[in-house]
Amino acid sequence: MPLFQLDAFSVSFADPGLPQRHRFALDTVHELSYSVEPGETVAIVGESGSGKSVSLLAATGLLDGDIRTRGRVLFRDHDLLSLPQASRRRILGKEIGFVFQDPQSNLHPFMTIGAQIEEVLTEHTSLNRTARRRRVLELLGEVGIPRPEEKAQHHPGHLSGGQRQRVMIAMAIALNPALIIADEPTTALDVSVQAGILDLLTRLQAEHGTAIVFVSHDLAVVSRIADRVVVLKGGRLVETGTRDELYENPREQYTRDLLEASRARIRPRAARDGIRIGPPLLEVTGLTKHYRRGRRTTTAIEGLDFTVGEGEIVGVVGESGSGKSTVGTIVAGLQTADAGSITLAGHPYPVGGRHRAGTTAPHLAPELRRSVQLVFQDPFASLNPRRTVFQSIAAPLEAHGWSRAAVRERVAEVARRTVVDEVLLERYPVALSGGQKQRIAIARALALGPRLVVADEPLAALDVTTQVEIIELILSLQQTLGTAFLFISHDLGVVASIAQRVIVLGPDGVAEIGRTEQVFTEPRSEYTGSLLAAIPRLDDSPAEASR
Amino acid sequence: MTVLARRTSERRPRPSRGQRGRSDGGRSRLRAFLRDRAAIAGFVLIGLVVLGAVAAPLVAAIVGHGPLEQLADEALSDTGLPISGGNGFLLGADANGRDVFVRTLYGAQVSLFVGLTSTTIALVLGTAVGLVAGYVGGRTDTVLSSFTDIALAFPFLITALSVVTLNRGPQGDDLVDPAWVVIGIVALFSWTYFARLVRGLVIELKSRAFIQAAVGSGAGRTRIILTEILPNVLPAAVIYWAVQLPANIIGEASLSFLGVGIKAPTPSWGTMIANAQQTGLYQYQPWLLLAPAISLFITILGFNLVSTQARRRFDPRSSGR
Amino acid sequence: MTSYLTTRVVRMLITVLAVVLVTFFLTQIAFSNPARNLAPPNASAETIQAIARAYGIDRPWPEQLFGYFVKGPDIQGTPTGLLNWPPSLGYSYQEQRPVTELLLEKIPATLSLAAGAFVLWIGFSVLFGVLAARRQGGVLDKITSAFSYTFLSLPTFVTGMLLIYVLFYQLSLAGFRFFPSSGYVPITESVGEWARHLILPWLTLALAEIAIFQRVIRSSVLEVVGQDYIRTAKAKGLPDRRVYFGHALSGALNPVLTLGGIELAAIIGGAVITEQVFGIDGIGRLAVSAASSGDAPVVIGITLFSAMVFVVATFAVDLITYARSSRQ
Amino acid sequence: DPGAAPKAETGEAAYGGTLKVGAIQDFNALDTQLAYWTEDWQVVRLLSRQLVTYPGSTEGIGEDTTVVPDLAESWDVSDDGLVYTFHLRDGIRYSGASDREIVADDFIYAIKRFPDPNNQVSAITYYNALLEGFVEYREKFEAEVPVGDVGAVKEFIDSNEISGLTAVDDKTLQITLTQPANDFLDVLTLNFVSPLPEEVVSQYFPDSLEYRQNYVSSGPYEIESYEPNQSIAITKVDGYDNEGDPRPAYIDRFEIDFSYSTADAVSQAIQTGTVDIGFYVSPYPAHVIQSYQDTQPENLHISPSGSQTFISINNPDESEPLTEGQEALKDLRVREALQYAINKADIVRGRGGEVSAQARSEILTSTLLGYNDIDYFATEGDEGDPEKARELLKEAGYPDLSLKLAYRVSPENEAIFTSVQSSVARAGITIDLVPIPAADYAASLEDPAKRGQWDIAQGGYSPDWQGNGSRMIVGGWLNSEFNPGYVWNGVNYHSDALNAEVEKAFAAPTAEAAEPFWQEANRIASEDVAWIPLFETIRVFPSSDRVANWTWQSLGNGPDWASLQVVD
Ligand SMILES: Nc1ncnc2c1ncn2[C@@H]1O[C@H](COP(=O)(O)OP(=O)(O)OP(=O)(O)O)[C@@H](O)[C@H]1O
Ligand SMILES: Nc1ncnc2c1ncn2[C@@H]1O[C@H](COP(=O)(O)OP(=O)(O)OP(=O)(O)O)[C@@H](O)[C@H]1O
Ligand SMILES: [Mg+2]
Ligand SMILES: [Mg+2]
Repeated sequence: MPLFQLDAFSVSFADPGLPQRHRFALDTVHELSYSVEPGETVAIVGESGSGKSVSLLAATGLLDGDIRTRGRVLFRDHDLLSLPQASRRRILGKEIGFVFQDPQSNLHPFMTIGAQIEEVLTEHTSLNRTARRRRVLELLGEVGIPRPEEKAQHHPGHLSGGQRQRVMIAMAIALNPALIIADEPTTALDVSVQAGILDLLTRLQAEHGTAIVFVSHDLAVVSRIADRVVVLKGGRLVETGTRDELYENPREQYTRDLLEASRARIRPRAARDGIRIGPPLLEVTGLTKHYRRGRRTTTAIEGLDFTVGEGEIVGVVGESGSGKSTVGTIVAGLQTADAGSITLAGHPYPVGGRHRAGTTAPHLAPELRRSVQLVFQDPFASLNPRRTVFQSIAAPLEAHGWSRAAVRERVAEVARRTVVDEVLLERYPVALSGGQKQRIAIARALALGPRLVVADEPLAALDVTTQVEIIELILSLQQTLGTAFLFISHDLGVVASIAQRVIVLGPDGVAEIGRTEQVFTEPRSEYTGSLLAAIPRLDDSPAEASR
Repeated sequence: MTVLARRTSERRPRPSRGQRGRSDGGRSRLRAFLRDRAAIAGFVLIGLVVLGAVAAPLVAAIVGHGPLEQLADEALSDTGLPISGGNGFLLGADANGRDVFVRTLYGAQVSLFVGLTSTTIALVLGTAVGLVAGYVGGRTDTVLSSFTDIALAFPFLITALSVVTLNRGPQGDDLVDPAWVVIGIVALFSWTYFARLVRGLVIELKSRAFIQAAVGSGAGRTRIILTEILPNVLPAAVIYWAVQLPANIIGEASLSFLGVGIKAPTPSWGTMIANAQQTGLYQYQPWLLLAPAISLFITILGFNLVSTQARRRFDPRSSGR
Repeated sequence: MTSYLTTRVVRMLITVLAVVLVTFFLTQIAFSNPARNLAPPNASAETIQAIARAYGIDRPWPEQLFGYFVKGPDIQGTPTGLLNWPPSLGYSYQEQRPVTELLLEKIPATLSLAAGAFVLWIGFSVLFGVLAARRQGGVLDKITSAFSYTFLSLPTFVTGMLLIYVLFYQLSLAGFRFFPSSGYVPITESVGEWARHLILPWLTLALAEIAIFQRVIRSSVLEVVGQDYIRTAKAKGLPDRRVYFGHALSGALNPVLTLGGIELAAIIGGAVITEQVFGIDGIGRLAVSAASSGDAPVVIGITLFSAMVFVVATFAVDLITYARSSRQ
Repeated sequence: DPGAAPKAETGEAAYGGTLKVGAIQDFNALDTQLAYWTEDWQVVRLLSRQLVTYPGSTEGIGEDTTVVPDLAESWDVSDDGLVYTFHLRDGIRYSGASDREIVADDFIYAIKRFPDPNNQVSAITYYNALLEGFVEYREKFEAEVPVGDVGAVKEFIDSNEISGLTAVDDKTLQITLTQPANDFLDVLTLNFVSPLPEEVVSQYFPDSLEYRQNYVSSGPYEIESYEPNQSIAITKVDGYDNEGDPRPAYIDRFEIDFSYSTADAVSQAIQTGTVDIGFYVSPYPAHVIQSYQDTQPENLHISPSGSQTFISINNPDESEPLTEGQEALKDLRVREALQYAINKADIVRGRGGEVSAQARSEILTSTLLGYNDIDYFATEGDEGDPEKARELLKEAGYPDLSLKLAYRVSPENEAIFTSVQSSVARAGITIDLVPIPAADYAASLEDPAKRGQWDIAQGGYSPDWQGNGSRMIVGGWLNSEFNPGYVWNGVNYHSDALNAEVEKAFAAPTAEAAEPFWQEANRIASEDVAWIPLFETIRVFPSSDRVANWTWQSLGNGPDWASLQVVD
């Protein structure tokens, strides 16, 4: 008998614009059926918005709001949908554990992690206080948190992302559940951290025989852990099969597309070599930046030297906190360096000194301002939600005093270049997909015709298919406009596929700078090597990963 | 492992209901908003109140009672008790033989005028201060925030009581219309809330990427405040406006209760309520209290319904709640 | 932290000082002839002048300002000036007593009023705010929002009057005499009587505040309820009570605290009217009589007092928020 | 008078019990030298005795006019009417902060305190005009004693004498006047001349909190506890012997609760039996009176009071008028026009109808000597005659008169004066209302700097005593010799003819002889519209079932607490 089974399960959301009786018009999950055997790992994959999260949350009753569900959700022999709340509560947390995507937002910010784990024990067991405490420490140790006694007293804010996710896992396994539902548990994490978490999950599974439902849009990650894979699209089941069947002989076109996109993303491109790289455009020497907060000083970057040639794409990689964004914002003129010298096409940047009120941005010469622009990581935050796409793209032009007619023309031009459909121009960001937003952010950056664009993790928030679109766009801009990019990413695969040169920032300063092929094939620093080893690949097998 | 996680708290917000796949989110939201039953009810209520205020002279002409006219013969018993209906007095009369219905309608003019004007002044002033303090930061922020703190620290009614005396010229005339004094005082004591709210929002917004993008593109400070930040704080400020409005209408009433509000015999809901309370006549003629109180209730309800629904529909920050 | 504390304290002092200064000048302009109040009724113009001269009320403002902040003339045996020890807030023209003494005498009543109302107000707001948020659009939500609109549209003096009318007058006529309509009994005299006399005023003050606060808590809990960590709590199989009153509430506390601080200070303002309606002899009642009779020293003294309450309340809130945020 | 039917007839225990009183405010003054409000007098009468007094009357306030012995057992008056010799009773003692015997010097000390700059006794005007040596004494006092120094006051009083006052011995007090006064005994009924033990009261500022807390009583009651603005408990002096005291002092204890906020709140408390009577409530709400009349008339007590509410006129005699309104008001026709324009019937109705007020156009009220009972500006049903007013204004050349009317802020006054405002509008007169906070009111009207701020103003009086009390109104407020040059109580009036009549009335040997002169003075002032009388107040008091033997007194212009009884 399967442990967990969806049987023709459908979810619809209410459309508030519709009359009360017919409001459940937004069918999100359609007649979904699959099952999970005890001890098995089933991966649910699909592009963003395909219903991965909604189906699982609705099935376990964790999706609140105006929804309607149909079909059956069986856990052992209980139908979770018709079970009274109280009995369902006895299953949640005890028999089914959850690990969600973003450990930062999924832990209560004002409770110590010890208390948050202990709560599960208090609720579902009759252990006394000391026994519970002991078990909490045991759990923390089990998931690999160093110095459990001390960390149990910490609030989530004081832990690293990886540690937080380990806390989530500790909570999920506290009562040795039969099933763990993990909704993109590693998407928010660094490659190296991601590897650690995946190892932990597989190890626990091996030890306790837990079944896992593992949601991800990253086929590479999935390939490392799944026994079986369920592919979703638009809320419908596309196909399902064992890992090997699916990866080697995908039956459906959609699955093939997904796999292709995953490969394409990190495949070095032939075209790259054809690029002609001009003389140095950006010259940076001895770049140093410290952040002062109260009495504490953080050194974000120290003594960095590099150049970016005309029309060149230079990748910046490195773990979180290594100073990637700091370099980006300084080059984009949003803050000043403390020391060093930076010139762009001969124009020097101010170093140190005063800022414009209200920002940390220095006064830059207007021609310098026009020459460099920035594209941010999160397309959701980088567009003003209250301005239309047209207004957003036009804003820099207006700021530089362009006439109305000229603005109109220029916006149309960059929209064309960035493949932004004209009908989108009058929309507000809320009505756009992530990929569209990122393209618009790029369009805005291009509006003034910059010679250098700093792109700070422009892909991190996008799903695989969309990532490919944006990569294509950047490459085509490089080719047609000769725009240079400083491309910041923690995703080495992507950088490998588009950058001519790579800057690797290690934990204690610059690890190495070099041509892409050289860095990726014969890394000179140990740190680069360790980064490379952590990248999940589509053809990793679960067996290899867990040993 | 020394690696810290990136902060991704809002990386992929779940889209709000019904917005994906629509050709134009904004307009369809507006349409849905205009179809929303609660919002419609709110508009109807506000419409009623405005209609009442506008139609007051007309009603006065029809029933033949002016708002200040004392019709003791028709409306008071020999022992001075007002009728509570009849004789052409829809809602009866007050202790001076004035038509409560007509006065309530005229009261709408004064109350709405005082309430709307003072709250709007407070909104404008507070938003301006909040924008500048929040965006410019540093010493400017310290100064403006201290200023806000100082204004907040004044006990409203007590200071108001002393301020009102200032409005008497050497000839005993009011230097300015007392309604404006009330408006001024109420505005003076409510702009601070807007300033605090807006400042907080601005500080939060300031670090957002789209502001950084605007800075990076070379936009000036004023431009950023006006075109990038203001549109984002205005909705919240306007919603707060609807919350503050009844409080301000009641502020006027409280001043009247203490004898320093709108000058007698001009009717305002506040003075009418205060008067009903002070004479105790409401026990005999309930409309004295009910008419202005219900009007106020309707007004508040109207504005609140519209503003909460508007927020539900239009504020991208709220997930439709 | 210590430097944060010192700047905070300095700012608090500046705020209070500025408030006192403004009020000082305000009363200087607004109250033209304070000596008239010091003089007995029917005193002649000469006497009034003599009084003004004796107490320095006719001096130019810089001198009076100095007198207020540093050291002024003794008035009927009372030293004046803040630099005296203990600091003297001056002498009340109307009550013919030292202001400090007057304030100290009235503060317990006002504090009792404010504290009790605060407890009721926070208690009920939290209870109903959270419950309303839990079942948004449900029956309780509808009832509480109707309640909110009602009390938002009723000034406190009307609420007070209606409470008296129903709970005192009608009940008493019906032979049930539990609620007194007015008066104040010090807690030192009898705790029971103290509470019994304050129930209606507490309710009056609290109802208006609950009307606002319940909504604030509701919406800020709603904001939090959408947060992922609430889903986590549910996923742990916790009962609703724990989810809402434990996790959601503590997450929603920041805006609640901020507004709570401001409102707690504003309660002094609310007390003006409540004390007036219920004849509680506290700061508020004193304030009204002082302001309407031009008793400048008392007006300044009370303004100073409430400004201090304000800065201390907001400071406390800031400290709590700071402590909470430093844990994040 | 239905209210006067006392329940004492049922023969219930007359003595003992506690009377609970609900008050809207604390006393304005409790010091016998400063108390000058009718309500204060109701209580001061319990706590102090005078040489002579009125006994109270169950008939009505105006009936309480017979002077009877109080602390003085008897008195002689010299033939020229200038020297009064009072013989004090035996066994009279203070209670409260002193319990020594009361002696003649204590009266002299009281009068010697009158000019204390910290004190300023209102009654000083009577003594200025009548008491030998008082003017000199007062002037010296004012010149030598600074404000705010109790020590200096005591020193001056101890070392200066008033020639008209002599303590012949402990039990004999002699008072010498500068001119005969047929109302001197009436003047002495006022609490200003109550005995005070210097050794106690000289330590405190007059009427200060300490004074009140160390109150020395010469009456049947003493203060047991006092919390300012909250409550006071007044109890009968232990073993008090009211032999020879016209105050029967039936009740053992009075508890006054000052914490009520409105007349309505007090009414509710009376109706529910929480308190027995109200205090500082004027008037009771119309619906309360109506409901008492309908359901329990026996608990409603009604008496004409002789008090009047009027509109005074700011037409300064000496200085130039500051406004056009003040200029216009110099014209008699304009003042008459106002008389005709106002609809007094409406005002009366707004006060609760005929039971609470009566429209008047005469300066003196019905309880005073000199009342003519003539309606000088009679109109149909007292509703006014706007046509006539219009004509008068046209004649006078002020067809669009515009006036500023100052009044003391209160809901009752607002009702009266918006009614005035709306009724004179019928005659084309525009009135701007100038509401002035209560505590500032008297000072504002008297402030020369603010004289341009009002043309007409709310005014009112309650006779200090009834009957022969016209001296205060016609002889005091309107007599320009008595009240020279400045606005007093908002009144400013000058008429030689009136001054002459007043002179004659003062000179008359007895009240009866003075009556025609008061009548004439009253006619002159009324016809000349010295002020615009609106109505005479009828006092209406509801009480709880427990109150019996309702008795009126002239001095307190209300119930005589010392004669009330409680039955349970
Ligand atoms: N509250 C809601 N109201 C209406 N539609 C919703 C709501 N929440 C989610 N949806 C819709 O349901 C669909 C599925 O969303 P879901 O979150 O399950 O996607 P997902 O596959 O988990 O994507 P991701 O990889 O981005 O997490 C989306 O199209 C989304 O727009
Ligand atoms: N405004 C700031 N104030 C103080 N410290 C800061 C600030 N911004 C960044 N830092 C610190 O500087 C260091 C470098 O940060 P930076 O944002 O450049 O890293 P990053 O490589 O971009 O990391 P991520 O991959 O997480 O984006 C980090 O230790 C960070 O904590
Ligand atoms: Mg998801
Ligand atoms: Mg970064």
